[in-house]
Amino acid sequence: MVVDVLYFAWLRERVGQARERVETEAVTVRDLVAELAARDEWHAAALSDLTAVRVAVDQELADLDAPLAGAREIAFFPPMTGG
Amino acid sequence: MVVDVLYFAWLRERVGQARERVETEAVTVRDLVAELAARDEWHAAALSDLTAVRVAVDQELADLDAPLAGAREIAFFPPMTGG
Amino acid sequence: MSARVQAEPFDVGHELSGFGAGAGAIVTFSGLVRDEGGRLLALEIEHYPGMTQKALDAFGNDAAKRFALSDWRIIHRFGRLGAGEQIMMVATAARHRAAAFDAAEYLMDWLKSRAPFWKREITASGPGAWVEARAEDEGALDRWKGTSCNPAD
Amino acid sequence: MSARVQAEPFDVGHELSGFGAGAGAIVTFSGLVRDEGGRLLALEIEHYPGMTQKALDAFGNDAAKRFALSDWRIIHRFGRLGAGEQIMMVATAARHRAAAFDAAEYLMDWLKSRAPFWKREITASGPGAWVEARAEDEGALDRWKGTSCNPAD
Repeated sequence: MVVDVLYFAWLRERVGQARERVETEAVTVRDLVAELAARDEWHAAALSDLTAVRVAVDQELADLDAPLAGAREIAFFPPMTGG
Repeated sequence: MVVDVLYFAWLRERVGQARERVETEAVTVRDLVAELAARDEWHAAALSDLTAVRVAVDQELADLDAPLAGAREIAFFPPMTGG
Repeated sequence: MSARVQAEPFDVGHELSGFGAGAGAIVTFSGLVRDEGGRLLALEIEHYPGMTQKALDAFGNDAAKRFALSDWRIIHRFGRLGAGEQIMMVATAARHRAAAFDAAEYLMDWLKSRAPFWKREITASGPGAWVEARAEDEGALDRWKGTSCNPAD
Repeated sequence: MSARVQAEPFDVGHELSGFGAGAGAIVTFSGLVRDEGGRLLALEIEHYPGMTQKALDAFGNDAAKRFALSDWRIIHRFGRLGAGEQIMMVATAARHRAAAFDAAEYLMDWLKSRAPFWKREITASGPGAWVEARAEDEGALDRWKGTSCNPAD
């Protein structure tokens, strides 16, 4: 399947882009992270410490074991600092 | 000594006046209450339930056993309902 | 860093202009006259003029010290206030939100139980009952015993 | 009963005009950019446009139900905000003060830890560090577990 992957804040900077379209057979978010980290050193650096990474699947907060079936947009970002 | 005694809210209404000047030898607030309650039925009614009466001595909240030595102004009122 | 007692209305936006410069967190509380389903036309608020200003100044300065506030304001009205009108406001400014929230709640607990104001209901048939103190309000201050500046923020 | 995400400044007084009609208690919280002793010129706030509005609407509606609010408002800015500028505000209106205070604090705990905003410091030498989430903010939501409408008040 094809999903849009979005990056925010320092994840965006480390990956070097804000958004990319990805062809994947990943079953969970964690599988997708492994595929992305294997792409190049920038992705690997951005996704090296998953305790510092938060995830949204189709614009809802999700955890690493969330299934990707049917998902269109996966976003990775640091812990939020709103307010 | 001579003190000004003030009444607020329903205590003022029951006593029938907002302020009176009183000659007293009371040592504590409680003594003064007893003297006032003995004056007439209006004072007696206003001061009959002391759990519903709060006191300020010289414009500071005080309790019934507070000493009156040197005091100039004693106020009696119901529990406060500000805010 | 000021308290006011007045009959006139006030405007929260105007009061907040320039308030708390340099702070990271500002909390305001406004209390309004509820119409209680149409039963209540107004509240008549009585106070103890000689005592009120001093008490409010003391409450505010106490809260400022306890919660390390950079600014605070208390405004409380008296007289006849129609349904929907503002009765009072407090505003607190601090570095972080926990102190600003705690200080505003502390000031409200004080005002509800220790500030010399009394409210009476005005209905269609005229002046009615004096509003009774709520047991929760009388006891609300107890929760602050032993606390001073709250470092959790 | 509305949330807005915007780059433009807002005016608390204007936002409160007509807000919470019929309520007895209104609480507002405003967050401002601290200059950190002159070190900070501005904050640059990034957000996740597709998600932010939905998340804020959901937070507000959840708080309204949980605390029986009669009105609520959330405004959060993004972009470059200079020292002293307002970043965001929440306002809550309820019958009594405990619900209004609790709801405002609940919304702030949500916003600090679950709303998709990220802050970066801008200093004299340009864009600096991304502001790190504070452990207290990440954990602050835990205190609401199991609570719903607070009947005390």
